[in-house]
Amino acid sequence: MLEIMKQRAKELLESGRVVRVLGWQRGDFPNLREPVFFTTAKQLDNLEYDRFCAANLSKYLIGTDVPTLAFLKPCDTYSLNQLVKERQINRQMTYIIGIGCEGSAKLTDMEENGTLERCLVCTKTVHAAFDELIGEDAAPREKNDRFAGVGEIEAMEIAARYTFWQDHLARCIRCNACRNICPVCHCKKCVFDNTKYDTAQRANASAFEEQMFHIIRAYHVAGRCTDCGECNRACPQAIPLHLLNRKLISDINHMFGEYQAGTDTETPGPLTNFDIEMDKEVGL
Amino acid sequence: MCKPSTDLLIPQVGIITHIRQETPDVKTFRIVTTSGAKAFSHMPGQCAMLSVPGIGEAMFSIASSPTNTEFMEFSIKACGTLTDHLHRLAIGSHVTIRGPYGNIFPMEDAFKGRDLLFIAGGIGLAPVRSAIKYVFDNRTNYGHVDILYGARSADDLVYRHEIEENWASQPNTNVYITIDRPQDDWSGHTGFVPAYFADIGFAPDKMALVCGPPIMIKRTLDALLTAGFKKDQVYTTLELRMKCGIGKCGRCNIGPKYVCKDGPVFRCDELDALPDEY
Amino acid sequence: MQITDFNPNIVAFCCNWCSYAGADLAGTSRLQYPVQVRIIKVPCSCRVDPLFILRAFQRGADGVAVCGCHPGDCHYATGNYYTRRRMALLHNMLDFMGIERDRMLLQWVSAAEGAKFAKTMTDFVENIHMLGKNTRLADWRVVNAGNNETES
Amino acid sequence: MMKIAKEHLPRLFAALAKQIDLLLPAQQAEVVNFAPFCPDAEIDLTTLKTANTPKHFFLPQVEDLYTAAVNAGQISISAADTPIKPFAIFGVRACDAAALDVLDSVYLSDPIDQFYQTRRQAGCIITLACEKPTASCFCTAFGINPTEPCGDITTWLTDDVLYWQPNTEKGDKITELVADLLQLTDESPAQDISENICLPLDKFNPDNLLALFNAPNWQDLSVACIACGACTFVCPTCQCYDITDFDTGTSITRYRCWDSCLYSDFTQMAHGNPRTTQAERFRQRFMHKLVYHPANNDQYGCVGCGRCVAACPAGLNIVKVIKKLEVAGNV
Amino acid sequence: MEKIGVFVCHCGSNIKGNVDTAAVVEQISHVDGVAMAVEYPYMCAEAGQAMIRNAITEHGLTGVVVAACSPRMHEATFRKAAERAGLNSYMVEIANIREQCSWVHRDTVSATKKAVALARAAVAKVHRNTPLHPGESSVTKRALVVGGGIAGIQAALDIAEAGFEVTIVETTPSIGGKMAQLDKTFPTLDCSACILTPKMVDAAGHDNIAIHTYSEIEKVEGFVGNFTVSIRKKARSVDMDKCTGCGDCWAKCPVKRVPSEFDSGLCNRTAIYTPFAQAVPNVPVIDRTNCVKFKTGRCGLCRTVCQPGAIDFDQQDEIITENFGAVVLATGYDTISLDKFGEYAYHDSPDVLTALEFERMTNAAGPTDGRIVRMSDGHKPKSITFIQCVGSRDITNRGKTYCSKICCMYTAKQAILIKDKYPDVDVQVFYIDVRTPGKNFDEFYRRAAEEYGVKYIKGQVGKVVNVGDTLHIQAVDMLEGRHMDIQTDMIILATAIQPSATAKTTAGMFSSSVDQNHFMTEAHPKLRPVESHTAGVFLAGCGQGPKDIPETVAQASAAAAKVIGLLVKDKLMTNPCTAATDEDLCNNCGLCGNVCPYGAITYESKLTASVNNALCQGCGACVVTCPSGAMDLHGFTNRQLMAEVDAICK
Repeated sequence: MLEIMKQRAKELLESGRVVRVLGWQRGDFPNLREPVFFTTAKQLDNLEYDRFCAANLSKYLIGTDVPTLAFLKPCDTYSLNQLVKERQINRQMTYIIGIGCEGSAKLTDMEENGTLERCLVCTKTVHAAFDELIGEDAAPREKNDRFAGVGEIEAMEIAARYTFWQDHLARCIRCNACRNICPVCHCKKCVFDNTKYDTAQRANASAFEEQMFHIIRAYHVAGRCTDCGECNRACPQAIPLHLLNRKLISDINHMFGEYQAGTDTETPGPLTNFDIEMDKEVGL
Repeated sequence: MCKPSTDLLIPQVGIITHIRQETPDVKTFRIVTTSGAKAFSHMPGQCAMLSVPGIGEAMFSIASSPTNTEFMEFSIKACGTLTDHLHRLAIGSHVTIRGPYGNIFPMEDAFKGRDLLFIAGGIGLAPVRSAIKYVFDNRTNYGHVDILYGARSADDLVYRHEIEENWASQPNTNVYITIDRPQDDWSGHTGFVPAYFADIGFAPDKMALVCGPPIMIKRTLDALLTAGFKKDQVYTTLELRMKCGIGKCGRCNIGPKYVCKDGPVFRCDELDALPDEY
Repeated sequence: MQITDFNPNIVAFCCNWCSYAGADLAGTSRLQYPVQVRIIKVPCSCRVDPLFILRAFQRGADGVAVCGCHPGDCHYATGNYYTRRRMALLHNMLDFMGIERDRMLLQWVSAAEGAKFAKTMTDFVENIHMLGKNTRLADWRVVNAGNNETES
Repeated sequence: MMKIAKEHLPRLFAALAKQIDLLLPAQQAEVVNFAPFCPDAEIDLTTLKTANTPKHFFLPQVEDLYTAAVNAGQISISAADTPIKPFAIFGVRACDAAALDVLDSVYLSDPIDQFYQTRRQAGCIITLACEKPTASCFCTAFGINPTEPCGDITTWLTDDVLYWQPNTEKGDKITELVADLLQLTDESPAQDISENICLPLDKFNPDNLLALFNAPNWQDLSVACIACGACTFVCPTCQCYDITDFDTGTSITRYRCWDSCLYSDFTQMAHGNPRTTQAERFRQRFMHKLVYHPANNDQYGCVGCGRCVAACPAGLNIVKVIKKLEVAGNV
Repeated sequence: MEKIGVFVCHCGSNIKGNVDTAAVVEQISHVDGVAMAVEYPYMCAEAGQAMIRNAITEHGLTGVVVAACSPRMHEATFRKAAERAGLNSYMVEIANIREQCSWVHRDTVSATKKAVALARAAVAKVHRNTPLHPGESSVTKRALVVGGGIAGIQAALDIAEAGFEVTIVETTPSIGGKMAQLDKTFPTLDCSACILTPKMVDAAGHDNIAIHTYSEIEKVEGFVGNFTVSIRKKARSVDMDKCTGCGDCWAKCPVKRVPSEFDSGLCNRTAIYTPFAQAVPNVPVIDRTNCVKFKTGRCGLCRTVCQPGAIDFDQQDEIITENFGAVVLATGYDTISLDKFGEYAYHDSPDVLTALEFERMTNAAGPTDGRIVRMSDGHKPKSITFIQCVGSRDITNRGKTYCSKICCMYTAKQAILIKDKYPDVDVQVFYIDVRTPGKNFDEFYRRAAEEYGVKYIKGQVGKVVNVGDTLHIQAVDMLEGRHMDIQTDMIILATAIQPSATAKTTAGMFSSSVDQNHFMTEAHPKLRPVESHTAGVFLAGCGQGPKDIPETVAQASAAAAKVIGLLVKDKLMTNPCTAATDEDLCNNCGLCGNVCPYGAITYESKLTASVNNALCQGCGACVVTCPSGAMDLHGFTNRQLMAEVDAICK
């Protein structure tokens, strides 16, 4: 499959259809893969694709103004669509080769430690956008219910829920990896960095600010989050951030109807839309 | 001997005792401590951190001379949250002040006994003023003084009154003033500082000090070198974002230097060794 | 602090066209409701940013109410439809994180419903009394500073 | 040299914790962090890399400097008086111990940072030798011997014994607190010097400063950087901070908190920014660690702990920069 | 330095009785930025206002807080006072310490504390206020009326009479709408055509009215005062200028079996046709889907017979673009489809008619020349049964939940007309309720029931079966509580009405909204019933909701009055409390545009969103949608509201 990918990339590059190729290459540690733009056929010999290529490349396409080939896993294409919808990516400038995925490896101190949770509960097994496809989907869906974790917390007593999050959020070092890796966190300047609006908070100086940052981070991507799981992968403190996003997704599905962000590039998101009849049921 | 940095991070409270509107967007603030004394001693070129709690804190060069033992003056242009706020303050308002920070113009070394050429653009005259007044107050230690000052318009000339009334009449001193473009009520020279510098034709036998906007500094440096000045005769100041003022927080780091501690004064040949990130 | 001393701090965001007028009507009708309720006027309930609600809790509010026109009656046609969705999500989110549900209230109050406004606020404050002080979503820096202030 | 049977470690920790605030590496969810001792904590002495570094305890993420009360335009200032009690951190690895030297060189050099100094004086570092590096370790490249960590006390853990070697006066004092649990011994722990990792560090000579700064491939090296601060915040030596205010409603608390040179607003001024591209900011981080800091301190600003390798969501790291940076005429 | 003046009103004893105003003044005067604070018995009195004005001048106040009654009472008063003293009126904020404090809290101590908090919040807000200035935009002094029924015609005539140019756009070949199809009107029983036709002629002949029939709205741009509308004039295949309306063409047309829309399908028309004799304009159109020439290329008879040579098979749709200052949407109604109502046997028997079909039948110019006959056999029916609420007030999801409003009355009318013509015919009406609110309506209904002997049966029809040549009705008489099984010769269904199919798209083009039933929504159901949510777009007729002719005409005239009121202005002042985007922060993601009910946000620059101040009404939906805080609302900025929150929580 990798050979076919290289072959196609070289063809498209040489034909002038694209001028650069977004993929992964091997890093300086055995299990390390880094996103990279290839511009020559020779460089493409370094193209790598395996379980360690976890990074969602769609965010790197933001603002692309030259024809760019990108290799996207099925789940990455949802982010692509969402970004096209939000006018951050000019789809015309991209050539998407959808590549099959067998789930990405979870790394603990650079050693493989099973498969990423997001892959185990993956629901986005079909590419939502592509110009051509290479390879088959072989994601190892061991668990079917991606909301199981949300359910577990919902089932807790309120005090336990509070403690659960306090314990986790207390570890937050506000490195912003969760935010910056998120494909749909594409604001020019985050409200948390903006001193002009009295909302800036550079570090979590109090327990409140830990909560504030994570509530608002999740809330601002509500209805836009494709559940790509990058925030969870990026967190150096292993805070289960995906649970916050999934809680919102689960609520959106229950209250406003099933919705998967990034399925297409047109449908308005659930928070920029309403359904007068259905929403009556929501109550409050 | 180590000076504990806590003293340097924790400010004193200062009172604004006098405000002078220099230009439409520059005001000069006179500041003393709550007991009415000068907050600390300093040398020309040094800076202080002024702050309004809740609004912000920033580094400003001290525009008054060390020879003034009663108060310090800061000439501040309104161009951001803190400076806008400072401009809204009235006499009697409190601010916080800490310092002094940074190195100094070589008033007692390289400049001593030499002819001096001060070149400034716009608000860049503020730190230079400290040096100029220091020279005037220690007149015998220095040779001939030339002051070349330019601003966008006549309205943007800071200390205009002081320059015309006081500096120009100092012994063995020439003052040259220029504004960028001609305007109705202006009979003086017009044109940019580097060009005026070339027109005047200074002999390259003096020590020069250049302060102003980055582009003005760059052009003036070129002109100085063309005129035969050596880089080690020319001093300038850099301006970067600063937070701590004591070379720890990392913000003003350029190469191995921390502008807040190792600067802001640099001799031009020293700048050549630094990455071009200022 | 004794529980009997608990004097809750309630912020109510009211839309200009319905709920603020409803609160005014409660006033002109002299309908009493707890004095702890303090109203902030917004043009429409959809102007209420979750940031404001969290901000209020941070600053020591014990309860935050958002009041707007009844769905269908929004002065701006659709504003409260968005409010309804936004607040439903925020409400659940806070609950998910262990913040008491009843600290937040979304209620539709029309300009004619002065009595409903007074009743809503009375009930809300009563609920907040039962919940006690907001400790989970208050900023200890604000709380501490406030405490120091009362001591001095 | 002293020792204690491994099975008695819980007693040792409990005894220490009775007399001094003791921090130990403990499992927290999926990571291991230094956490205050508690009897039922899951203490983990095998994981080399805690998610938090000892830096947290000397240069905390957030530290109040002072409070300014503003009343009708009148300001009064009171310095923060956060009480610092003596404490000990057990299980600090060689790299992290070396990292404190890097921080010391900044914060204890003239002018000394009092906040840091107070914490540094209050804290006792009990290091734990490493036996085997993990995939991301490269401390040996920076001349650090993971089997001989420095610190106030050095310890070695074998299958059944913990060896205990006080190195400083502070270490002696801590040792005295638990002297009854420790036995003197002539044995010394086996010291496997693990293989040395070699990185082409020669080129990072301060004399090459401008050539390195102007290296042609900073842009290429940084292309995947997403401008988060993960590498800087997990780094045991990163030292930059921001100073900012919090309005409590009745006063202003001015505090400092970690900052990252990778953030676009790090050097943003009202009228411009000397580093406008991510490549420039990326360069600053590595130039600082590998060139600027050594130029001033005769030590690298990196200790090879490898946390940044694991933390970077984009797979970037200092090792790659060291290997791949192309200095004109040098590589 | 901010200098804020705080003015505390006693409102006689209304405030002072429950709030220690002196304490409020005392405490608020220590708040940062407050330069002075005073109290006065009546701030709204001229002397109180003078205090404010003088203080602004004397102290050089940069902001004013009035702690008094609700801003809904006197905000405008105090803003004007400030403006007169040279302070921007938006630098004034009101702390509502009467309606929301002194009147609702009895305990003076706590009410005073709250009053201080409210005043402090207002001060905190004023700190962050910025002077705002209403914008101005020009007005194109022309109006567009969409829909050429009675609503559109009336609105156009009224506007034209006031001296403004009006363009009517009508989708069908003639103006006149549904009213032209009606026979008589209730409750006066005057002839519909007799009262409508003169108005159609007036409209056609009016110098200020241009009529585009057989035309549709293609595209709308702009905003109040400045709409640019593209109108698609569908190819008529007949040259309007040449045609004399002689009728030779349709007389010769070989295609004669197209069901006539005008006659509700009761008879046929030709492929080239004018919908009815009084059509305006009296120019036929070729129905290209049915025309042999267009289907096969052969024929062209009409062209041959047309002496003026008006037939033009090559005519193309034409798009014209015009500018308007105001718009009236009068898109009218249709009856619902009866496909889901099999129980009434509408599709099974030709003798089951809708009421609108029956209107054509009773009309002297209709397909039966006004004779009431069974369509199945041409016989005169002996008994006629009306069924009410067919698809109205329906909770089964097949029809409409609302009341169609006109059915009770037209049924009474039709029943009377039958009885008038044929007193011997049995007429009965199955109804749920008979609703007759309206002038002379109940009298009219009672006449039908009492004078004309129309049998009103409260009950619902369960099933209609066509057996041989009679219709069997199974029903329940709800008053008597008995099942009925009756036979009748003819059934007339009071079919629910719904907005015409174009209502939703048309409203959408004008950024105006429709409700769940696709009726256009008015800006306020009580107080702004003829305005849409979009400034400059007004509503008339059944597109906004079911209504009868007088109501329609009244609403049309009301809409016209609104239009005239707008068009007489040379400049429009725009509300300065609008949203605005910070171009340094906005990344053009498009979320804000999704939630704007006014279509005020565009992304034409490709780089950032931009808000049209003339369209924006200042709701703030976009602001909260914007994750980056790039969008903000003047007068209610994030910083202002957060400052209020902070101050109020203190």
